[in-house]
Amino acid sequence: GAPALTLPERAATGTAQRGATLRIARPAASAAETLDPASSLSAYEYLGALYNRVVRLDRDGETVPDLATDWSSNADATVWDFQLRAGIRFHDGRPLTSRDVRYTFRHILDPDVASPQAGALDLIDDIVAVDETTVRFALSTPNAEFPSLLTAYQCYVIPEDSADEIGHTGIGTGPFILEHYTPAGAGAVRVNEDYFDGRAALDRIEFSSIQDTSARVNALLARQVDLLSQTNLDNPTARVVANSAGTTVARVANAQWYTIPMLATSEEFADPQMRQAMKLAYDPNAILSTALQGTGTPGWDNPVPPELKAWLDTEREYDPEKARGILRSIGRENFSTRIYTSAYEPNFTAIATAYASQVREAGIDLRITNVAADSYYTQVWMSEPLMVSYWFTGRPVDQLLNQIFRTGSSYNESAWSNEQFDQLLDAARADTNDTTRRQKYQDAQQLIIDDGADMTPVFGDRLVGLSENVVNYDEYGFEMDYLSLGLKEA
Amino acid sequence: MARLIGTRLATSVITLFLAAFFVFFAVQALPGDVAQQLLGQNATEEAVATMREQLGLDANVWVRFAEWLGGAVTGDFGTSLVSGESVSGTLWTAFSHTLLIAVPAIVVGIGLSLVLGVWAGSRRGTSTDSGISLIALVAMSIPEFVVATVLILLFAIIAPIFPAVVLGGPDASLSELLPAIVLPAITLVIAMAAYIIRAMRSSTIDGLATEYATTAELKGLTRRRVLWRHVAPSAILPVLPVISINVAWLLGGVVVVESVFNYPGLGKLMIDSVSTRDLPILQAIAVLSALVYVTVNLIADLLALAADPRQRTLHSSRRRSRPAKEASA
Amino acid sequence: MIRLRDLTVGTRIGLSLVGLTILIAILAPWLAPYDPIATNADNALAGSSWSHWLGTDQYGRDVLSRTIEGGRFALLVSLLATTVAVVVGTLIGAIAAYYGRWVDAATTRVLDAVLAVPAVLALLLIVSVFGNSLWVLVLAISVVYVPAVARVVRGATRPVLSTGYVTAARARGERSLPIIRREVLPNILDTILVEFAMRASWVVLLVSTLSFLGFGVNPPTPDWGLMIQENRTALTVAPAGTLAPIVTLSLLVVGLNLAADGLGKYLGVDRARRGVI
Amino acid sequence: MTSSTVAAVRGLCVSYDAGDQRVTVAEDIDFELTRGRTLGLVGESGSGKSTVARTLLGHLRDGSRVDAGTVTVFEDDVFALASAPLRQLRGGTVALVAQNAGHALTPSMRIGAQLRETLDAHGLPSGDDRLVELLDLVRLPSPNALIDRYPHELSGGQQQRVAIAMAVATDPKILVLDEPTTALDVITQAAVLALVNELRERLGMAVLIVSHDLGVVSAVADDVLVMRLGREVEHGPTQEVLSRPREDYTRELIAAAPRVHGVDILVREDPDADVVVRCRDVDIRYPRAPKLAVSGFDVEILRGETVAVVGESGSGKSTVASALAGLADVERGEAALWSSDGARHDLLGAAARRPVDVRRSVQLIFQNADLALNPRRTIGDAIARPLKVFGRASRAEMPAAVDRLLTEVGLGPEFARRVPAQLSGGQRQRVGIARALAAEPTLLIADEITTALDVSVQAEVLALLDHLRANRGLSCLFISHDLAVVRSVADRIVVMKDGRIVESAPTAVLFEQPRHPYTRSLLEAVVEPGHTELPGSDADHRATTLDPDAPLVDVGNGHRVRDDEGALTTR
Ligand SMILES: Nc1ncnc2c1ncn2[C@@H]1O[C@H](COP(=O)(O)OP(=O)(O)OP(=O)(O)O)[C@@H](O)[C@H]1O
Ligand SMILES: Nc1ncnc2c1ncn2[C@@H]1O[C@H](COP(=O)(O)OP(=O)(O)OP(=O)(O)O)[C@@H](O)[C@H]1O
Ligand SMILES: [Mg+2]
Ligand SMILES: [Mg+2]
Repeated sequence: GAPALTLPERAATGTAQRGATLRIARPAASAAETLDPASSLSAYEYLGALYNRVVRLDRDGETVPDLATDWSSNADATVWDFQLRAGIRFHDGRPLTSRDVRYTFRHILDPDVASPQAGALDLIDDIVAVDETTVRFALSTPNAEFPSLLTAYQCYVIPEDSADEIGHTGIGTGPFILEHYTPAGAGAVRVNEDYFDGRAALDRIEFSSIQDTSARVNALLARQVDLLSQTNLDNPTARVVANSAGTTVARVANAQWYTIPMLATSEEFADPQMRQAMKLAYDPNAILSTALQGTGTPGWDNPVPPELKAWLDTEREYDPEKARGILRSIGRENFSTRIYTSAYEPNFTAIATAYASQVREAGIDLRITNVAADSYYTQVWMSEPLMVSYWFTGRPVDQLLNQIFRTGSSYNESAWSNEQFDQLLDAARADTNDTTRRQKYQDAQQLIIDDGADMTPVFGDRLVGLSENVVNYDEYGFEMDYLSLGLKEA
Repeated sequence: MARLIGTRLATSVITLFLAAFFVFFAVQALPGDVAQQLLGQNATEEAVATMREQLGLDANVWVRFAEWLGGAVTGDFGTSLVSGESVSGTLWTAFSHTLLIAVPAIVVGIGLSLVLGVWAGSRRGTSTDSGISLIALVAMSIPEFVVATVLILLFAIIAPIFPAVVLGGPDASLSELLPAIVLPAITLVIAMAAYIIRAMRSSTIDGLATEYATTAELKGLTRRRVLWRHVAPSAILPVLPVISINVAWLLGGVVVVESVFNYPGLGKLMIDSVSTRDLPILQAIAVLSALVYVTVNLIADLLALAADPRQRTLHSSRRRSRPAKEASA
Repeated sequence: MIRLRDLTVGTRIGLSLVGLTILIAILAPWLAPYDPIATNADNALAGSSWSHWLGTDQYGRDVLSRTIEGGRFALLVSLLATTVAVVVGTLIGAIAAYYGRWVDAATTRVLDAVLAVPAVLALLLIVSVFGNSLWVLVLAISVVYVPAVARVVRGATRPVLSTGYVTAARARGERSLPIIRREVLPNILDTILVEFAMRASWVVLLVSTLSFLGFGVNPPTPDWGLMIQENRTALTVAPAGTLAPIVTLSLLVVGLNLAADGLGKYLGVDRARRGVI
Repeated sequence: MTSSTVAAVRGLCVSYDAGDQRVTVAEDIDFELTRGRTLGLVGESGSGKSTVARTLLGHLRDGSRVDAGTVTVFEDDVFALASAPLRQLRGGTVALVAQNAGHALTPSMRIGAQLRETLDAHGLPSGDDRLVELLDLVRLPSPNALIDRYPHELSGGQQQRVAIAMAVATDPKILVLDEPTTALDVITQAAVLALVNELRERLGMAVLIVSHDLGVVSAVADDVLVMRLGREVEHGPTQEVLSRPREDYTRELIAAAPRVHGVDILVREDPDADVVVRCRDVDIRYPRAPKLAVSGFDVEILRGETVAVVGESGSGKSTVASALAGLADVERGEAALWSSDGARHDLLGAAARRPVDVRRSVQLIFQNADLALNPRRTIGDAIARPLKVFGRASRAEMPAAVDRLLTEVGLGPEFARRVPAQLSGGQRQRVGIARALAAEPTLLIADEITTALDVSVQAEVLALLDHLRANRGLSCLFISHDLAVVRSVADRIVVMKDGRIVESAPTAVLFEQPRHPYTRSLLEAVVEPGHTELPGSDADHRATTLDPDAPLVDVGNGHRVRDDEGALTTR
């Protein structure tokens, strides 16, 4: 009989004890990691504790206020004004002004910084500090979804002229103040008593970096830490953690968006029919149950997660026989190739394994090839025809589609190019009417499902290991809820 | 005698130089452009060229070797490609951490295994002997990662006596490291003891079978005195290389153990640097390990000189060849 | 020929363990009750039952089948790598010893320098750069072990070179290679055999360590080291997934060690004295 | 058992486990040891002498056991003793001097410490003065300095004396000497034996001396027990047994023992024979060695002649042999070989660079038969190899040629398929000879070919060699450290010391009129059966200092002597 993987849906809630210290273990990005949010090597876990963004996403993918209270645009959505909250101070006591915001985005757009968000924001023509609390963005093309682009975690606001030292000072406006920090080492933050949104429940958070997944889990089981951040536990581990005394597992629903990009420029997958066969041949439900033991949602090759308002609710057909027929008709019967995977993320191999065993029914033979985690995204990604990849969900729909599916985008991992799709996105951006704009985004999703080169088998819940003492753990929109996170009252 | 030590020192230096040479050129021969690696796929050609220049990659390879070697001799291995920090600093921290687990492991491991080995050898054929031999056999047949995993399960999770991992990373304090060295050190002791026990056992058996051991016994000496005074000093000679190989292996970075325990030592630095292709660090680790290897061998040679009066006068040192464990992990 | 009944019990147990493992590895496709890579979501992490004697792993794959097939890769790599290392090492060692003087001195220095570079570092680097294909692994491991083998062989060759039969061959004016082949090799064959068995046991451990560190075989290939790595966190929930590969791996290594010990004793002393070729 | 009987062995049977069967080492051995008297235990190697001797200390090798009989020392059954009294007996009442002192002293301990612990173990005073006294007793020079030396810093004879000092340190009642002189040269041997006799008289001990050498036993033992295959062959007063042996085996032993005195010296001078090999002023140095291994070596070997080279260990005998065979480089000098057609070939180059014919013409037979044959190849293989290399037989003729050679050296064709391990030492040596003969050489170099053999086997091999020399007209360079061995085979003898020739003469001349003091002391030190007197030589006082520049002077009759210490003037 199937063992029930009884994982609690959500972490315990309750009153947090005051004055507590929480210990978080995290995987370090690299020895070169930094606290500069704009960098591609930022120490992600610290950012939400130390900084704020102008606007952020809420649980439903909607843009909501953070440092800005209000925002508005002109009629064709080419000029956007953001009104900042008054009286906010950085940790070093300096007041937050529109100049800091201007500086932050200039910093992101600085080519020397090579920020991953620079591409998404390169439509910004000019940034003006209108007055102390108003900042204005002038865009080169209309974009009705512009505020959502500012929710990325690279867009945390840093003080003016701090670029040189921000990497280790971590001075922001956030609920916690940096105590000390070593790249790829230990660090700690203490509570910001003057936080504008109220004092956080915890007094202090200690971070330690543990690269090896099992070592991280062992640290939790041995009660050396209270929470494993950013770690998606694989299922057996999650079971062990859930069943061990003192530890439990929390889920962040659909946090991991798994993809199987088929390189559209490759000989194997240049043919749309071929790609269609690869999709028809597998059942996302089977992947969900085999690889993730049901902890997630089937994707049906639509990259937009169900949480987003713009989600297109449709289920493409699953028919291995039809897939086999297509393969036969294009002379690709008994198609065989490698599918690459890596220990980079604990579920990659499971998904590759499950996918390969699914498509066998259509006569497709996939040889799973494991590649060292470190070279996976430098040597395999965007160069091998077939692999497993993933993204975090929690980006706004416009950014999601533009960043990952638009022709020529540097994150377009399948190198798919569809003119009609690109035009649809442009049209959506220019459309200030919410309803019709959403329709355009849904049309774009249908295009991806029909012609796209990226398969989205599943959205996986992120399984987070934590101590039973942790209360009010929650995470969405690239940020842990650091305000209410706490330890149970003794 | 002094000349003998002089020759040994000279050969050690040659070995070290050759090792450095190999390491440098092997790393140069790796496919792929370091500059390209660092900048990623989307880097422009000019950027790569600038980077190459910054790294000095466009200079003649021999010139670079000479410069690198010159730096290495003075303890300067350049800066890490990843963190931008001085390699020597990083290396020294990691090495001192490794020493923290290695030295107790070496002291306890060698002492314990020599005693067990002599004990088993002197009671050849008894149940004591079979017991010790069996344990040694099993210990050398179980991979370290299994031992480490089981130790963590038993002594960190089920009975939380010792920490399972080190949280502090490279700048962990001594007070955090001290309790954390116990389990890794035990793992290392188990991994290395088996070979020394076996070597010492068979060497003791050989020693007991010598004419001089029989003669000593027939002089009316107690068995204990025969064993420790007559047999053990010579019996340890063939075991010295086994010990030195194990010690070198242990100090050269115990990759598996350190990665399981998240222990911020040389082994972990090595595996992290392999992942990030941090070549200056890797080169420095290789040279440091070679230095350790050479030093340990030198010490073993000198100890052999001390333990065997014959070697002090006979210039043709008789090479003993019965290595037990050469870098098996 | 080696006569079985002359071997000690330990040696016989060792040889049987090794033989059995090899046999099982060869016959694995016929022995394994299930396809070792077939997943079954509905039956993941199951305990032992009549249909799955050792239970299943996280993907619902049969642990018994995976354990049965799990030695194939490690054995194949070990066999090939050990053979290459021993053959090449023997040649280098014998030639260095034969020519002596500066050839020997130079070879020894170079071998020592190679030995001084940590083996794991070399291996990890090679594998991370050139991938983990069978031949890369085999060559990498051989490179690491050649110096060690060469040193042992050199040590074993030197006393042989001072014997009368080698002197006689030299006095007859025979060339170096025929002397090494006809007179030296047969007499260090015992050393080489024991060396082989010993190296093989280390290579098995090394291969599984590499798999454990994620540098070895690719999933979903069943492999003991990889199985331990994959299943060890579930040790408390489904112990068989971890224990089965640990036990089989250790038995193989114990077997190789016993065989090496026994053969060493047998070949070193008894074989020559009994006059059995 | 009389009152002076200190130990008695009665019906002793000892056996050991070999696989599933028991092998008997000693069977029904009986003897007594009497105070002040010496019993000699003789017999060939492996006959069980050591085993029996060591039972007096209650010691058996691992795996052995006493099947029957008793060993009593002063009324105590030694095998029934508890461990404390047994330790008292060992080293206290009965002391052992082991076979090879070089191996019996612990290498990692200083001489003084080893002596001291023996005294300590038996509760005797162990001050430095006592140690010095003991070393003095065995007449070791500068005992004060010796205390701090390690065993390897002593010569073989000195080591043997230390071992004896250690044994007598506790004033034991019984002294067991297991082949105390086997590893020593004749001169040292004589000195050690004299010392044993003297100590026995002074300390009033009962002595058991084990030896395979009848000469040794004859010189020191009052009674003798001859053993063979673990059994007693003959037992009685030495005089009687040696002069009127009752058993054939004893007679054989006596006959085979090499002698210096009283046997005929063969004289077969054929001055017209052509020279086969001539060496002039040859210097040989090993690579990087500071000192010459051989200097100014001169020799001339005629066709059909046997020239012996004699000298103590390290005197350079083997070096000469290797140089002639092309295995060691000659630094200076001339050496030439004349083949039967009268052509002259240089004998200076390395073997690999010599013409095939020269390589074929010079053949070596090796000292240690164990190492001379490749243990992994059959006898047939070993003999066929030179046949093939030198093209002496085609592939088809090979088996027949091998059979013929085997028969010629007295082995049957059936040996061709055996491996060396299945042969006895004497048989192996014959194979070595057959292998050398296969090349059809002109010159045979025999390097200590009989050293490792028992006397009786030794005699057979020597006879074979002589037979072949006569039949095939072979010239032979015969190397030995034992003058007695060469007496019956050599036409001429060259005596070497420290790499130089000290005397060279026709055999008869050398034995009858030795001129050089070294040669003379060698001759005097020889012990042989029937001579119950010990030679009056003392190893420590014969250290003849050789003058490196002294010339080799021809005194006529082909007798040449090095002019050392007035060797030529004092007669
Ligand atoms: N426990 C044992 N195990 C194996 N062989 C044994 C054992 N005890 C005695 N032997 C054998 O018994 C024989 C007699 O040995 P022993 O040493 O007494 O002979 P020996 O007359 O002293 O010979 P040698 O002159 O060579 O010293 C030898 O062949 C020896 O190998
Ligand atoms: N291969 C070698 N290298 C250096 N020196 C050597 C070598 N072989 C022998 N010698 C030295 O040359 C000298 C003569 O040695 P050689 O072997 O010729 O003596 P030997 O008379 O044959 O002695 P033995 O009776 O012990 O065989 C000795 O001092 C020895 O140490
Ligand atoms: Mg003996
Ligand atoms: Mg010699």
